[in-house]
Amino acid sequence: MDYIVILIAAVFVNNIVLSQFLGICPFLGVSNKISTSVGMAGAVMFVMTIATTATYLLHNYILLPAGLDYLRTITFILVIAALVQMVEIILKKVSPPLYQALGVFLPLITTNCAVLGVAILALGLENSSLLKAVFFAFSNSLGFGLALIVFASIREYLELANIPEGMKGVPINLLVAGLLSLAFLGFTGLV
Amino acid sequence: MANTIDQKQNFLKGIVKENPIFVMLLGMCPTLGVTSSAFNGFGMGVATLFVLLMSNTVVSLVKSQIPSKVRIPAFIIIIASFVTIVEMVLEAFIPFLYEQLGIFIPLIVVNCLILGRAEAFASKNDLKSSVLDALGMGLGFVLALTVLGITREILGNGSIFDYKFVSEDANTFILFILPPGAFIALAYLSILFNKLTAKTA
Amino acid sequence: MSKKESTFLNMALSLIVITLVAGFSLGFVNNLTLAPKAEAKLAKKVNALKAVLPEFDNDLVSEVVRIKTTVAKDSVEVYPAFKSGKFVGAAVIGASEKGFSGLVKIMVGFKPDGSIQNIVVLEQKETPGLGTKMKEEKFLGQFRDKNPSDYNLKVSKDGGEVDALTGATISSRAFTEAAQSAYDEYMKIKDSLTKSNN
Amino acid sequence: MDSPPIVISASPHVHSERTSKKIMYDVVIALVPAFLVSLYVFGFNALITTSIAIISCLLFEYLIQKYLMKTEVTITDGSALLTGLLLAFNVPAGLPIWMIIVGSLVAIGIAKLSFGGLGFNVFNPALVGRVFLLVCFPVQMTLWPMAVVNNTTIADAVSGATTLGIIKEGLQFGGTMTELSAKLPSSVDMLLGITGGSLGEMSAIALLLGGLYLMIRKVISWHIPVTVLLTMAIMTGIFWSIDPEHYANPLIHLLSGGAILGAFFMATDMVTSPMTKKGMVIFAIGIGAITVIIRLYGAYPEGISFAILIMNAFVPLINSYFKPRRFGSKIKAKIM
Amino acid sequence: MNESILNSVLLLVSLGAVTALVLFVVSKKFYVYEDPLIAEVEDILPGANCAGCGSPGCKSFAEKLVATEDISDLFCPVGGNDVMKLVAETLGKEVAEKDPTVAVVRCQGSCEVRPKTTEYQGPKSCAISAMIYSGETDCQYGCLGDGDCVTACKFDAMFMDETTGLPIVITDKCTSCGMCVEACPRDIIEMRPKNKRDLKVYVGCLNEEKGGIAKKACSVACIGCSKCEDVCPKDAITMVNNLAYIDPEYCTLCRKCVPVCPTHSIIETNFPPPKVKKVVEKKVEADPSGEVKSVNLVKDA
Amino acid sequence: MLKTFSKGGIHPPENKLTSTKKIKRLAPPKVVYVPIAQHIGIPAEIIVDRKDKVEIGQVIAKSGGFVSSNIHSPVAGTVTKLDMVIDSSGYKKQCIVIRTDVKNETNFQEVDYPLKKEIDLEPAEIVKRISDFGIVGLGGATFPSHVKLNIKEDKKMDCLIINGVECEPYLTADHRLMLEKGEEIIVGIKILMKALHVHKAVIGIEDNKHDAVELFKRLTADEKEIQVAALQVKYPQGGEKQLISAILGREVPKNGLPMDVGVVVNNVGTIFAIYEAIQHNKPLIERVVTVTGKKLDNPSNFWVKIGTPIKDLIEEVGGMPEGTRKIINGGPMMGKAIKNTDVPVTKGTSGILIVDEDEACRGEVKNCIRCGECVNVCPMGLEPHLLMNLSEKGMYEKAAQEDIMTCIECGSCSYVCPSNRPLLDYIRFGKNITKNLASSKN
Repeated sequence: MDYIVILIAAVFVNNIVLSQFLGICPFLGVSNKISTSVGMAGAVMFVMTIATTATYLLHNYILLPAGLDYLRTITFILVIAALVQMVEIILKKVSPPLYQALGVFLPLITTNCAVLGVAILALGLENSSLLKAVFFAFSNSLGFGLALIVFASIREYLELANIPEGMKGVPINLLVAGLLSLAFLGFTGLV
Repeated sequence: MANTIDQKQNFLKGIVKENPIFVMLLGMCPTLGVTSSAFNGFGMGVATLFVLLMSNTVVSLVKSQIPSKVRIPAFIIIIASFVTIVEMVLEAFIPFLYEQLGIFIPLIVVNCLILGRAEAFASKNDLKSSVLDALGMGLGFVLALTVLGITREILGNGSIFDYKFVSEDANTFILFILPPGAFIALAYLSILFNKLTAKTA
Repeated sequence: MSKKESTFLNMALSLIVITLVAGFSLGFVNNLTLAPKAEAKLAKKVNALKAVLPEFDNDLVSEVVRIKTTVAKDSVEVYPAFKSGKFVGAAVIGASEKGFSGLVKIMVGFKPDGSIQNIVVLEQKETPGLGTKMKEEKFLGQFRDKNPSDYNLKVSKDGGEVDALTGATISSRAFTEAAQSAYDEYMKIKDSLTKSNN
Repeated sequence: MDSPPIVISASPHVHSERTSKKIMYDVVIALVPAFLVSLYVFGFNALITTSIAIISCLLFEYLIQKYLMKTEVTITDGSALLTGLLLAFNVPAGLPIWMIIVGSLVAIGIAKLSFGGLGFNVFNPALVGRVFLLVCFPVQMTLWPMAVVNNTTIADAVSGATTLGIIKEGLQFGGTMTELSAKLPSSVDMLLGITGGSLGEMSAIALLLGGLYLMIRKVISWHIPVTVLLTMAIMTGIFWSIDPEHYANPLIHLLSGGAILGAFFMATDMVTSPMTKKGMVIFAIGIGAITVIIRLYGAYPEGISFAILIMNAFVPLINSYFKPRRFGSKIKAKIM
Repeated sequence: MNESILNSVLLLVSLGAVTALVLFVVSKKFYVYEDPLIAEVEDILPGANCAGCGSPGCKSFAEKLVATEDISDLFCPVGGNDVMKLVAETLGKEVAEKDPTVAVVRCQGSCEVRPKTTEYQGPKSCAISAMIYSGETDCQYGCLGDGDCVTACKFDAMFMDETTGLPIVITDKCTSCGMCVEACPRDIIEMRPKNKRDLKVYVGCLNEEKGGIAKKACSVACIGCSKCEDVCPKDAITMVNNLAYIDPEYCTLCRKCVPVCPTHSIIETNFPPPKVKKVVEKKVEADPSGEVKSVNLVKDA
Repeated sequence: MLKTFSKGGIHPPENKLTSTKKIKRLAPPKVVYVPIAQHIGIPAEIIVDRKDKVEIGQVIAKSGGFVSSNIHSPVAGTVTKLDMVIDSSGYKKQCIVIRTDVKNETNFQEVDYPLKKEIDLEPAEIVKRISDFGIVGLGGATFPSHVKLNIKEDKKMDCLIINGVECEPYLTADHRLMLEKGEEIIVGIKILMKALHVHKAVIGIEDNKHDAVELFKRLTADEKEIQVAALQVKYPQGGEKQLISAILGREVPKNGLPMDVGVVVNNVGTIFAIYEAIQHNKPLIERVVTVTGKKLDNPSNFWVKIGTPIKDLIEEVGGMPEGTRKIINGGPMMGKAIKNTDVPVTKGTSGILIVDEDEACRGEVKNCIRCGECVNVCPMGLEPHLLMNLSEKGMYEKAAQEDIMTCIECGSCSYVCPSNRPLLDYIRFGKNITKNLASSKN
């Protein structure tokens, strides 16, 4: 039951992008096409789950016992950065098309606050366990993916609309995100 | 070498022409996340300004000593160190703000603004320019966050910096201190900003 | 300007130097801020306790009594307060999950006779501008010096005496429920508290 | 040459009688019965609320198009009128006038014109206006005037509760349906509309009548409304059959709140609903399911507005996945 | 030293070392080469992505430049010679200098001189109306007036003159990218050398009909009389299909052809105002519709 | 329930004003203008010169390739010039101008050949003659008929479909032809069946031409191999793919041809022309043209010589009415608006429609309200609103992915659009560009 609650909370109620404001940069950046956003969502899902696993272990088995939890931020970001760079290098070799599609945004995952944010938030779960933390990360990345893909589809649709000159680009995207977030307010109280 | 006009430019561009929020869209997460009140926005802005200033300084100082392959990890460590310092100081001395800003303090690390400036500017320019750049960008960030915070607080809570100017029971547009309001307010503020800068330019 | 070449040695060296410096300075700052951090944390709790209880002189935080109950998820914390060895009241943490957005956690200070000294909201995620108004004096004030035994801790809509927050009946209900649970707990263990220190 | 020159244009050279204006006015006509009922029930308040909403919507559209966007003014196409009318239908009668105006501004300015005007908006403008108001002013937006038959006064609204509100609060604080049933209006009252609720959402019969008119005029197809209601009925039916003490029966769910108004008039908004029949069914299932989930577990007693907005966001995605089958292609197998 | 500080130093250093090692190994194992020159060249290019060079964007043009041995055929019209020189320097290759060119509109068929005989209804786009017929006038060679060229111009260097219904090129803004030439379904826009002070002489008509028919459709049409061909001292003018064409390669801008044209369909731009010469004066009188005025507009803009 | 095609379709008002008007033979005009590009494909090559005397039916321009067709002189007379004349494409095209010899009697003979049922020619000869005699599809597309009959080895044909649908509003040329030349058409069908080696033919007629359905049912009562299919009235049933879907329930694959499902479709007019060519050695020099319009004094159906200027036809029906705003060559759904009445009748001219202000002018274009009506009526299962937007914004690659090339340009989308959007204009434009892009890539 806990897991269902975590899933629903992460995907709908406290959607990481729409109500927690994490990962806004890639959300606005990599969402001009559905296909790219699917790739990005996949990459984030992958990185986020792995990163949280690593950081959770790091935190609970090294930092805490050593009394060094104030180094949380710096160690986490190091681990994540290294991980992302590794993924990038490997992807470039293994799947050039995917690498092309995600282009400059792969390094952005490093500075994707969603990844670090979720890694930190995962530590604060009630009755936390490794499995729970990882599931939490996975659920959040699902939430991220959902928001990203829906947003991308709306942007693709708006490409054909006659958006007023001043609204074009960032403002309209923010507005769509705002209205999306407004709609998601309806899920308040589900968990 | 850079003359004074250039230096002035380094400082000023961050505030208007290349405003990190309205123009360059860097560091959106804290921008949207903590600006439910003017004070929070301001506090976040200052914390970021501090980290930006320090990291730009240090990066500019050590830039020639770092091989390009490990540039980014090195920068990240430098930035993360300063963030951790900010985190600890806030927790110790301004616990109220620490609580309000919550997770967004450690997340200063991943604020694209800071890494972006370190990468794009400080790693290529001398100390003085880097400091000025950091100050300009940081102030631009503070400015944007505060303006957004003020807007949202006025609309959503009927107050500025916690000074309430409407009666207790007045109806305010609560939406603006909720998540959707952040997006919507920023959307229209950025239009306004573009309009204003377009006119002055 | 000259850049160092990216040889493995250079890379490793520069990273090690940086981490070395970073580690040192962070450890240093941590040592500096360790005490103030702990103080700040403590101060928060003490401030809450001070706000809800009459004057006291014992070390409340260390004398906390945890009681397993069925009402809340975790155990309920009760802080008995004494002044010169005399029981002057207790702070009880009450919670309700029925808030608009879930958990509402409050600290209720009771006088020995069971009447409410004061209430402080510890945690809530209610709608800003509506439910959050439970923190304001206008709402909290109506509980002060009321004894739940003769003061019906329910919103007026449900036949109680509490004036609900405008537009946030659900939040108000959760609040009263939390207060009621705190009161129930307090009544249960009140006697043991007064005795324990005698 | 005296007579105007010969016209050259590409084929086709004939055009059907249908115009978008006619479609808009058909919807307006379909809303008339429900409006009459609300006039009967809420009296003068209904008239004021509705006219303020319509006038301010038209006015905002005019002002923004003329002075901010500097484009052609299109207030005569009937869409702003319809937005105003639907907005009014979705708020309590007697809502403070300035709030209605704010709602209209949000609906027209933010939800519609910011996207470029009619046809480009992703979200239903009237619902964005309504949800904005609901989030900002939950007190006023849930202050339902009591249904007083033949009300002709502008007196202060007497607050009543909606069916869903009673159920939600009752169940949350440990009541059972049997206990609550006494407080609920009878189904006949709900059918006729003698109950609390938003201005235009109470009378199931009047709304169904309007919906039927739209279907006959081929403005809407049956897919969305029927699927929404069916999904709701099935889902609530399952819960109810498991535990009738803690879940209201499907009939109550269908007749209460904005279910029928939403299903027939809000969800079917052409601009913000899918193009293909298949897409419509998916869209409608989503609305029905989310509505039920919000009603049963969410913080808000009524969720159809949110449900429609959420599914609005999915429409572009639905449209790109559920394409009409191309003539001469083997059954589907096409994504994006 | 304090233990906590020591711990923190130890942890960070070891973490740093491990990360560096892992990354080093991975980057060696999965190495992919990309020519750094491409990025360098792309930096030099203007980044307008106008496709004037024939490549879909600046990035792909950069790739092409790097890949091609002899780049003298490749040219970035937006950046011009300066950019190409820089590119050549970067790549260590030779580059041919090109005369700067500018777009000219070879039609003077304003509403006044070329009456409309039909009315077009449909999308306001030359390309679309050209698909269904020859245009609202009786000239099937001239400007359609729906402004596809203006829409195509990414540099705001063109606009439609409302009184004449013809497009006008703002020569200072024209980057010679050729988008307008491509956009025009009638091919009435030509890239011609800019010359000194933007002096140009060219035939402002493309009508291949015989004289009478052409003249009936448009009073300033080239009627194919060959008078200009006869006076040209450099044989720069050729007559094909009842239409004169001035080859810029041979034209010396002597302007002998201008006064002899009976329908004033030869346009001269930016020459100093006529020194009270009879013929030119007559031209101004005879043609109030303003092909000279359009030149003034260019200057104003 | 009558058969019809599976997807989409519309019901424009029929306005068949001339369905009871017998086809009148028009006297040859004084001058005929015979364009050399009257068919889809390569224009024919002129083989006569100025001042040449030509006989009626003499080849004056020779087929320029495989997908091309011979052109014959419709009159006996003298070639006066080779000129450029505006044809229905809206552009000036090469024409052979022939002055009719008023003294030559062959020009005025009322040719009513006796019915000839026996088919003497062998299949190969039939195809050859169809090619030689310049027969092209008379339904409007003017696709050279012999090309259609050249079946690739690997395709197995099993059915010939005769298109007697005439789904275009106003037009009645085919309808009248069926009523008046029913028996000849049956012979024509048999000729084609022989040429194609098929043993099944179906005549598809929409149910609004009830008399024609009845007539053909009677005529084919004894014919086992020929059936008559009465079809529901729905536009664009006359489209090949739609007609096959309606009659046989087969869907021609995307980007495929009718022969991919074993079918050849021919229009009744074409069938009649084939009959005359095979049985009476008459090349395609005249055709039935409906001249119609609500404001005309006497809308009629005519036998018209190819090359007759349209103004002659308009004279014949009582002159151009006041307030005419548009002259359409063809029907209102797919016909082309023409610039003036000098435009000559060509092999593809099935009707001339004269309309006034009310019908001619397009309504004001409004924003798309995404009602989905265009998607509903598209017989090809496309999304016209999307295709229009894509080609308007220049996203041709995406448009190609969305199957823009399969559009049959029936105009149903533009017809129903409540916002008067020029859907087909843009789609046609997008198709053009996409085609060019595709060919430039190859």
